[in-house]
Parts: sequence; C-alpha cells; structure tokens
Amino acid sequence: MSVITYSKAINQALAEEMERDENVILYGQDVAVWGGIFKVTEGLRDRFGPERVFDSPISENVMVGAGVGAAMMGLRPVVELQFADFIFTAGDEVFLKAGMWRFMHGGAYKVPLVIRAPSGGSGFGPEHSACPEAFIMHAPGLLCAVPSTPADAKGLLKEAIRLDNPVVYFEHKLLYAMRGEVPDGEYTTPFGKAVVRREGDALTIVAWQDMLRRTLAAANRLSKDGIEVEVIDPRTLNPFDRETIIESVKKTGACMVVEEAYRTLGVGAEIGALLLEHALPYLDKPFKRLAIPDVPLPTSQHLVNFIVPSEEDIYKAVKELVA
Amino acid sequence: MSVITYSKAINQALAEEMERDENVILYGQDVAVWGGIFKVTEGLRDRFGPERVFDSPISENVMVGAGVGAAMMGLRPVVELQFADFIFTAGDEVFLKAGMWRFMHGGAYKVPLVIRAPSGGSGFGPEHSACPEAFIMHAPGLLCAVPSTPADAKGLLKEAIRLDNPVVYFEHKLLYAMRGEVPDGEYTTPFGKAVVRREGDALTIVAWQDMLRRTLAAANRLSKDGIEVEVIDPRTLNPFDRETIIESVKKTGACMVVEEAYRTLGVGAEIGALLLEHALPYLDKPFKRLAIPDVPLPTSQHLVNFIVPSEEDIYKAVKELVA
Amino acid sequence: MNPKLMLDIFKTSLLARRFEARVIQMAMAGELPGSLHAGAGQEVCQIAAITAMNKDDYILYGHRGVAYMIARGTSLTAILADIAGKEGATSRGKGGVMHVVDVPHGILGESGTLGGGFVISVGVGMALKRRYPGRVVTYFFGDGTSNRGTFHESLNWAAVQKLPCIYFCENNGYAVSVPTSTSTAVPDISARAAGYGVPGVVVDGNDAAAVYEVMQKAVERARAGHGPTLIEAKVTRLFGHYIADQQTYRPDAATVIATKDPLPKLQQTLVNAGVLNDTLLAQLEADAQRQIEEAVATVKAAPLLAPETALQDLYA
Amino acid sequence: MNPKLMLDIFKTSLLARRFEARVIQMAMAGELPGSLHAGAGQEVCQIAAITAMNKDDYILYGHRGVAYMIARGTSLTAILADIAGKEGATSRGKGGVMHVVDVPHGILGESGTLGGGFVISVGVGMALKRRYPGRVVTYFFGDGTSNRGTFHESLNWAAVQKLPCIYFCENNGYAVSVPTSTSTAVPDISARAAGYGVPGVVVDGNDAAAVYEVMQKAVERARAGHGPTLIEAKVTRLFGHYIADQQTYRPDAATVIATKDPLPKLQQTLVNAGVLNDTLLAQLEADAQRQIEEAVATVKAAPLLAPETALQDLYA
Ligand SMILES: Cc1ncc(C[n+]2csc(CCOP(=O)(O)OP(=O)(O)O)c2C)c(N)n1
Ligand SMILES: Cc1ncc(C[n+]2csc(CCOP(=O)(O)OP(=O)(O)O)c2C)c(N)n1
Ligand SMILES: [Mg+2]
Ligand SMILES: [Mg+2]
Repeated sequence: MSVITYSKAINQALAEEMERDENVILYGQDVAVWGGIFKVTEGLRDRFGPERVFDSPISENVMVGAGVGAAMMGLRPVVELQFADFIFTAGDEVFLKAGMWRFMHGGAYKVPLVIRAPSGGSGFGPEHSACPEAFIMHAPGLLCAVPSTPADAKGLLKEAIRLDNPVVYFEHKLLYAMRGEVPDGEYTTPFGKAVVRREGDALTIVAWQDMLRRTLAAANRLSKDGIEVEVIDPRTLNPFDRETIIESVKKTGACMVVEEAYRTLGVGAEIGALLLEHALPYLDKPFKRLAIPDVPLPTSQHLVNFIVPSEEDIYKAVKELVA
Repeated sequence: MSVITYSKAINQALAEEMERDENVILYGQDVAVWGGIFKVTEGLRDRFGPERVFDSPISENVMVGAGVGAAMMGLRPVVELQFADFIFTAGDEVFLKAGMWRFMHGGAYKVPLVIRAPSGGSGFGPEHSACPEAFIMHAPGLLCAVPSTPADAKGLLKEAIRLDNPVVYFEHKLLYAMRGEVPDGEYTTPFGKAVVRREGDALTIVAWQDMLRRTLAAANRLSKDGIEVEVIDPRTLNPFDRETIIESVKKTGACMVVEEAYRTLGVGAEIGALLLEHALPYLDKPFKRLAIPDVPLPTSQHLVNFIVPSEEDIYKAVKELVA
Repeated sequence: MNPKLMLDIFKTSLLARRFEARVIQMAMAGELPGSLHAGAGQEVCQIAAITAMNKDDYILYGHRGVAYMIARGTSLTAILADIAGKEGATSRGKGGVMHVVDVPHGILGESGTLGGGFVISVGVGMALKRRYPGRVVTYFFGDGTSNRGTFHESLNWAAVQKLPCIYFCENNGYAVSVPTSTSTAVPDISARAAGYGVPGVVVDGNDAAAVYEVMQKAVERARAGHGPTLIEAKVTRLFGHYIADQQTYRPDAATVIATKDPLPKLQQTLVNAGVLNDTLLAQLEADAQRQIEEAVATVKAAPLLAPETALQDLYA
Repeated sequence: MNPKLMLDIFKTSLLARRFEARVIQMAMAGELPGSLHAGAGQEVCQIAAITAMNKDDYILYGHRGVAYMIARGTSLTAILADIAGKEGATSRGKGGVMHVVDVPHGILGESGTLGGGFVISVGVGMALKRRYPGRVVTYFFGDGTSNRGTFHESLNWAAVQKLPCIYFCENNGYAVSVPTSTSTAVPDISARAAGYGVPGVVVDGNDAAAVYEVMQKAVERARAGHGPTLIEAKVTRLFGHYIADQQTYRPDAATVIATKDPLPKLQQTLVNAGVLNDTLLAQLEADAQRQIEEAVATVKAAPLLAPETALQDLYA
C-alpha cells in the first residue's frame, strides 16, 4: 500500500494502461505539453510521446466523436473533456455516437472509449461545476464511473480502459487533492459492484464522491450520538448495483440519497423508484433526497454552499428521519 | 367545438400566436416553403411572410442558440428541430444556453423560446425515434410540455409561446394524425396542471402522449373485467403537478407509470421517489414502471414493437398488480 | 481514363439504379418499409469516387442511396435484408437501410444525425495513421450537411494532424426542400477548404472520369501523409428527398429526370469509346435483373429477425 | 485617426490595466476569488474596436479581461461586485467575473462554453434586423475558440441572412497552453472568411488606429445590411491564461511582457502627436487610481449577496 492523491491515482492508471497496451492514446485540451489544467496528466507526453499523448483543438464534437471512430478501428482512446459540463457541448457525440453507434450498426464493432469528465467543484460557474451523472445514467449505451477514493479512481479507470464499451468517467474536482491508500501492484476495480463504506442499522445512505466524503464525516458525528448509519458507495452508475442497496435497505428499513446532481430525476429518483418496486414491505420511514434544488451552480462560493448538501445538512436530515 | 387533428391544432396555435404578436417568428429546416417534413407548418410562410417564417440551414447549434439570442432581445422564436433526438446535436444550446443563460446572467433578460421537438414514432431508427423528455425534466431552466390531445397541443403551445421562459415542447409523431375536439375561440392551457383522464380506484396510472392513448385503450378492456383504473395525464413535466399524482395514489394505493423514455431514470423514477417520500403509508402494492428497457429504438418495426409498451403489456401489467 | 474501369463504373451504376427501382417498387407495394432516400442521379459519381479507392480503404456515407455499398461489394441480399428487417441484415434490425455496415468491405456506417460522419472519420483517420499507415477513409456527405459545425471542427483537426481523411461533398443543390442558396453563404462548398489550408476541388459529378481523377489525387495525397482534400461534386438528385416526396417545392422536377441523368450520358460515352454495344448492354441489364431477383427471393424466404434482437448489440 | 479618440482609447486602456492589476493583487492576497483571465496586452485592441461602435450597439465577449465592459461604461463597482459576490453584482452571484452583464450599456454577456457567443450573436442579429434596424452586435472571441463548430454554423447563417453581426477574433497565439499552430490548420483565422463569402481582415491589434479603422468598416457594412465581417486582430497575451498560470509551456513569457505591450507604444504615439504629456499622464493615472479605490471601498463595504439568491433568477 502506498498513500497517493486521487489525481496521482488517475495519472498512474493512465501510465500503467498506456504501458500495457500501445493502442491506448490520450488527448484533450492542454493534456500533453502542460499536463492538463488540473495537472492530472503530467509527465505522460514525455513518457509516451506526442503521437500517443497530444493536445487537441477546442473542438469538443471531434474530441468525443473521433474517440468513437478511433475506438471502432482498434485504438483505445482516453479523452479528457476539461469540464464534465462539456458533455452537452459534445451532446450528439456523447449520447448518440458513443452511446448508440455500435447498437445502430448491429454490433459490428466495439467502442472502447473513455471520456474523462471533471465534475463538481465550485467557483467555476454554471457551465463548469455540474455533476451531470444522471444524464449519463439515463442514456443507453454509456457506462458510468464515479470513483470516490484514490484506490477506486485508479482501479476503475484501469478497468474502464480495458472494457470494450464507452465509459464516462467522472473525476470530482474537489477530490483531486484527496489522499488515500492504493494497493501495490496491478489491480482493477470491477464495474457494477457497490461497496459498503460503513455499516449501520439506523438508515441506509447512498452517496459518492464529495458527497460520500461529507456523508462519512456526518456519520462519524451521528455515531457519537448513538446513530449508526450504513453508507453505500455505488462506484459505478451503469452498471448499477441495485442488489447491494436493496439488501441494505431491507436491513435498515430506510434510505436517504445524498448527491450533487439536480434533485428532480437525480440518481436518487432511480433509487427511490427501485425501493418502491422491490423493498416496499421493509420500508418504515419516508425516503429522503438531499441534492441540488433544481438550479444551476452559481459562481459565488457562498451561494454554492447554500445549495450543495453539507455535512451539517446530512447530519440534520438523518436526525430528523430517525427521530 | 370543432374536431381537428393534433398537427392541425399545432398549426392553429402557431397561426393564432403569430397573428397576435408580431414578435413571434418560426424557423427550422423545411418549415417554410415546404410546410415542414411532417406538414405541421403548412401555409404559415404564405400567411406571415418569409421574414417571420423561414427555412434554416442544417445548423442545429445555431437554430437553438440563435433562438436564445433572439428571445433575449425581444423576439419570441419558435424553433422546429426535425426530430426530438436533435436536442443532443444542439446539446450545449439546449441545456446550457436555453436552460442557463438567464440564470448565469442574474436574470438580466427573459428567454421566451419554444423548441418544438417531434418525438417517438418508429421506423426512423435510433437517432430519430426517442422520447427524451426525462433529460429535459432533469435539466434546470427548461419548461417541458408533452401534449396528448389536439386540444392540449393547441392550448399548451399557445401558452408556451406566451411564457417568458424557454419551453421544450414535445409533439409525438404518432399523434399527428389523431383527431379530437378543440374548444372554439381563444384559450390557453396552463402549465403545471395534470388532468385526470379517467377516474378509478384500483390503481393510478400516469401516462402521456402515445402511451396515454394505449393506456386508455387498456383501461377500457380492464373496465370490462371490472377493474377501474385512474389515469393521469401530467401534460407538462416541468412544472410537474406532483400533488394530483400523490392525491390519486393516496386514494388508489398503487401506481404504475407507462412511458416511452428509457426505463432507468425515466420520468417514472421521479414519480416512484416522490411517492416513497410523500405517500408511503398509503401504498399497498409495489410500484411498476413500463418503459423502454434501456436500449435505443431500433429501426425495424417489429423490433420496436417488442420494446415499446403496448396496450396488451399495460393490460397484463395491471392484471398482475391488482391480482 | 481506362475504358475498362469506366465500363465497371457503368455496370455498377446500372445495378444500383435497377436495384433501387426495385426497392422503391416494393416499398410502394407495401412489401418493404418506405424509408429509402433514392440515390438516383448520384450513383455514377459515388461509384466513380469509390473506384479510385483501394479495397482495404474505408468509407463513411450519407443517406443518399445504396450505391456506395454495392460498389464496395456488399451483397444485395444483405442490403435488402437490412431494409426488410430480416435475418442477414448487417445492422440486425437496428439501423435499416440507413446504417448498412460491412467492415470487411470497408463500410463503416452512417450517422443518423447529419454530419456525424465528420467526427467519426477523424477518429478513423487517427487509427489508420497509427495502425494501418497508407490506408484512407472517405466521408461522403451532402451540401446541406456541410453547414453542420462538425464539418468545420473535423476538417480543421484532420488538416492540422494531416490525417488520411477525404471529404467528398455531393452537392445536389438541395437539402430536402431547401435549395443550397437559401441555406449556404457560398455557391461552392469547396471554397471552404481555404479555411483549413487544404485543396478544395469542384468537379462535375456527372463526369465519371473527372470524378475518378480528382479522387485519385486526393487519395494519393492522403496516403502520402499530406492530409485531407475537400472534393465537391456537382450532382443532380433525380427524385424527391425520399420516396413519398412530391417535390412541390421544385418546379423543374420533371425536366430534371429527363435531362440531368448521368447514366445515359455515361452509356453514350462508352458506346462511343467502343466498349459498350447493345448486346453487352442487354447482357448487363439481364445480369443486374438476375442478381436483384435472386436477392429478392432470398430475402423474401428469410425469416424476420427475432424480436429479442432489439435488446442485443448495445454492449460488447 | 482623430487624436482625441486615440487619447480616449488610451485613457480607458490605462484604467482597465490598472483595475485588473488591483484585482490580481487582491486575488493573490486572498481578498477576492482568483478566477480572472487577465486581459493585459489585449485591452487597447478591445477598446479600440468598441470605440468604433455606437452606444446603442451590442457586444458579446470572451473571458479575456474586463476592458470590454469598462469601455462600454459599466461601473468598476459593478464589475468588482461581480467578482466579489457582493450586492451590486450584475449577475447576482451567478456568473462572477465571467458573466458580467449590463444590457443598458449593450453588454449581453458571456458563454462559459467557448464559442457559445457565436450562436447567441446570430439570434441577437436576427432581433436587431427586425426590431432595431441599423444596430449591430459584435462577438469577441479567441483564436482557439474559432475551432468550435459554432464558429462555422454561425458565420454561414449570419452571412446567408445578411445579419448585422461582426466577428472579432483576438488571436493571441495561444489557447491556454496550446499554441495556435498545434491546434489550427491555418495561420490566419481570417482566411476562413472565404468559406462564407464575407470579408476577412487581419489587423495588428497593437495598433489602435488600425483596429478602429477596420472595425469602423465592418460596422458600416453591417449597418448597411450587407452582413458580417470577420476581423482578426493579432494580439499578445502578456500574462498567463489565468492568474495562477506559471506559463511553463511558454519559454518567451518573460520577454513578451517587456517587448509586446501595446500600452507604452500607444502612449508614445500620443506623446508624439502632442496630445499627451507627463502632466496629463500623471493626472490620468491618478484618476484611474481614484476610481479604482472608490470601487474597492464601495464593494468592500457592500454586503455579500444573500445566499438565497442562489435560488433566484432561473425562471422569469
Ligand atoms: C443533424 C440533422 N439535422 C437534420 C436532419 C434531417 N435531414 C435528413 S436528410 C436532410 C437533408 C440533407 O441534405 P444534404 O446534406 O444536402 O443531403 P441530400 O439529402 O441532398 O443528399 C435533413 C435536413 C438530420 N438527419 N440530422
Ligand atoms: C467549449 C469549451 N472548451 C474548453 C473550455 C476551457 N477553456 C477556457 S479558455 C480556453 C482557451 C481559449 O483560447 P482562445 O479562444 O484562444 O482565447 P484566449 O484564452 O487565448 O483569450 C479553454 C480551452 C471552455 N471554456 N469551453
Ligand atoms: Mg443536398
Ligand atoms: Mg488565444
């Protein structure tokens, strides 16, 4: 085990996979010479050369669309969008090309494409701060990873690069500097397996990325009050490990989702519907969603703080639910 | 009352609003000289002239983005995308510009834009057949109408044009030829008011557009079996009339959503979560979602028929639920 | 240009024309779904261009007809199965006639949203450059499609990275009902090449030899690593945008068919060159008919695709 | 060009430069959020262009500095309040310094996704043509931004509909760390005008009079209903892409500041022309300082925006 940052974990995953398979290429704005605006790809161009790591024009449609075309023809492109919000700028290419090109052509080829999408954070404004994972989860054909720790950031990215399907890989900007243990040696983290980050019986909380961090902090406080919550990190949203959530809720009888997506039809909506379908007899408390109240993310930090669920918000919401 | 088609109702709404307000303009590919590929805008160019009704280049980004710019400056543009799926082709402009430009600029102007988006249907293939309303419902800033009858098609479109906010108005291709009564004289249909299309006590079904038509047909058959279902047509998805659904479910104790969106995080997910939050004590049967099983729409008709909920599917699902 | 090659182009064009006519006839009779966008009038151009490519090169195409696939060697049976949703369909019921795919013959498919091929082709070019140097990819697109933003992003990208991508615009003067002059600020799409530092060429798309020649140059340039060429072929869409289109917006629709058809013109050229005569023509027609009827019979006999295929092929 | 006008341009440029320096200083001291993209080196060009427009014309701008707004007459207090998230912020905390908006002064805002201004400006042009004939809108954008598809779609649309839209490209040779030559197939963005049948002009962005002149022509053309012009001004980004950028990718960063700054050059021109001397310069500096400190004091004293404004302004 060694302790590294989330961003270093991503960098290691890229380096290891590029080392392993010469078909892996990496491009995006500023990723090569400069090492990325968040400094995640530092050193990769020097190591793997400008043919495999290169800076792209500001042409998001081609960035993603060419990724699909290159993947069809045997490369394994990793594309960095500078901000996750730009999946809309490349909307046709993300949702219709990456998501559907293979299906539409009867499975004639594979599309092993990874789109790295830095999400969340603040101070960047409405078009640079969103967590648009629910849009991806609703779209057919797109796998979706939401790593919450350095270990998962590395393992899920290595797995994403090896998978033969397109993956939207959300890296949360506020986690880049987070440090954590990463296994030594070769490993990958499978898609579709949630992990229980903390066991408890009072309530099941589903959360990931920065909301997981806040939830675990709140859970510590709650524990001091004698309330033990169970915390589940789904790790990937497609595939989505429904079973682990349902099993946990059957045990705890209640569920809360904490997320940074917009509330209406955020990931929490799917979880709510799921529980109603499969766990109705076990539920003894209303379901609760903490999320962004259906407005874009403003620029000013104190306005952002007002709408993004905080440790305090989580703490209070649990107190109310279990009261 | 006169009986007209859904597409004629849309045409009338456009004509009346263009007559009423000279700032209303209409553009899109083939809408002017030809009257639209679905013949919805026939006669409007002759009546209002080529300055107000014009054919556009195949430039979806500008089509929507210019709509935002023109709306900011006092026009009330109605833009026809030829297929609803093209909201992704104009992804940046729909989700980030139409949805957020006003917010991002602190409310400095209004954005009275209507995007007409023909959805559903079949034989057109994966990129011309979707019902992407859940994407719009999740996005902040975009109102969303899903008219199911000629009367609502007309009333909701007239209202959409008068509203000072951007509206994505989904017109279902399979309903264009549907005939129905339309009130004489001037009227508009308010956003955010669901309508109970049929009363019953066995189960609440929420459905709209072509799925509503199929649901009502199934409901007739069920009625002969002695099962009276309550059918709710939400009419708009943002604003979304949560109360009418919750009240109905409190009465019936069970709910099913029938929709043409992809199942995971389809509109049904929001309804499920909503009920779990607000109607848990009243629910005595599991929730059920009939929707597209998370694959794109194929081209071949018999493949489409296999995945789109049919009258028979609805009939059977209700039988199982109330059994 | 070599008359033997010209005769091949004629032969394939004739087959494509007759096949399409048969499909339209079956569609009108309700025996097939009617979603075809007839390629009549543009086949000679399409086939001449493809003839200048190698068998291991690749193409991405637009929605205008099926001559591309026939020229590359996809079987009529496969194409017809795609249209009919039968077993043997290359896209397995997912894409119909719009998304015929045949990787062994270098047919990489079609984007339903116009201009999607631009961005895909850049990626194909990136992969060819790294994995199969010397091979090229051509994207065929319409004049209307050249107004998509993807045209710009992709031509700039392919040019700056010197990718082996060829941009082949079939300018038929219309996008559905909208004449090019209404939607497009320049009469020649090829003028846009100046914005990317690549050659822009106009060619008469009804002149098979001329098309072959400009295409050959573009292919050579791409193979040599010098990057893309933007070719614009002026062509005529003989019929409506799609089968049911009555072309009320096109006053000259009737005369177009009579005067702008490149097929009789090519036929005459070949007769004059002494490589075609009535006997051979009759034989080519008979050959075409035989192939078409064989395909029709095979596909009629084939079972419909199983409905469950709707759920397959999304994920690898 | 009229020296009086030149002096005005200098005066505003000086104010913008000093204001920006103060903002950067406060940001480094942690008194303000540090998200500014310094405009230093490009103000003279931006202001000269705006000076050629009328007060009732409109602009959309990019992220490079705040000289645009200062030139149009937006108060320093408002801009500073936007940066600080205080009461008085034009975007009410939603957009920060990136989305300063001031409709009465013709400032229509900024798209956070680069090139969003292209499409918005077409719509503004459509509205101006119908509702306020004779007025124009200018979109200021960077060289890197010209590779967005929206550039192409919008310039074609504005040209074919002869909209009163002006496309003003500030080519500073970089998009963040990426030099134009890496990302862009042509050295002159203005070469792209050929694809839309509109004039394409290159101008030295450090020459205020030249910028004013080409802009004046473009404005006249647009006002007269002849449609857009694509202007490309060659400019220099004196500092990093944003405040914290150390420019490791730019070996000449240090010498650039010393040799490519247009402000001393303009100053010298004005001194030579006899409209500027040391006394006046000292007075302009003092004026600028006074205005800036007033704004700083006002904004320091202003309350933070109420947190609940986060929930407002989405719907009308
Ligand atoms: C992005 C997008 N916009 C609109 C359409 C609908 N559409 C299909 S074909 C067509 C016309 C295309 O014109 P052109 O590119 O000139 O090709 P042609 O049909 O003339 O061969 C249109 C508008 C589409 N499929 N995709
Ligand atoms: C669509 C989009 N892609 C990428 C970015 C991130 N980004 C912000 S500024 C910038 C560089 C812009 O370069 P240029 O247009 O030349 O303007 P300059 O910064 O040089 O003034 C980039 C890549 C963005 N905001 N939007
Ligand atoms: Mg055409
Ligand atoms: Mg630049």
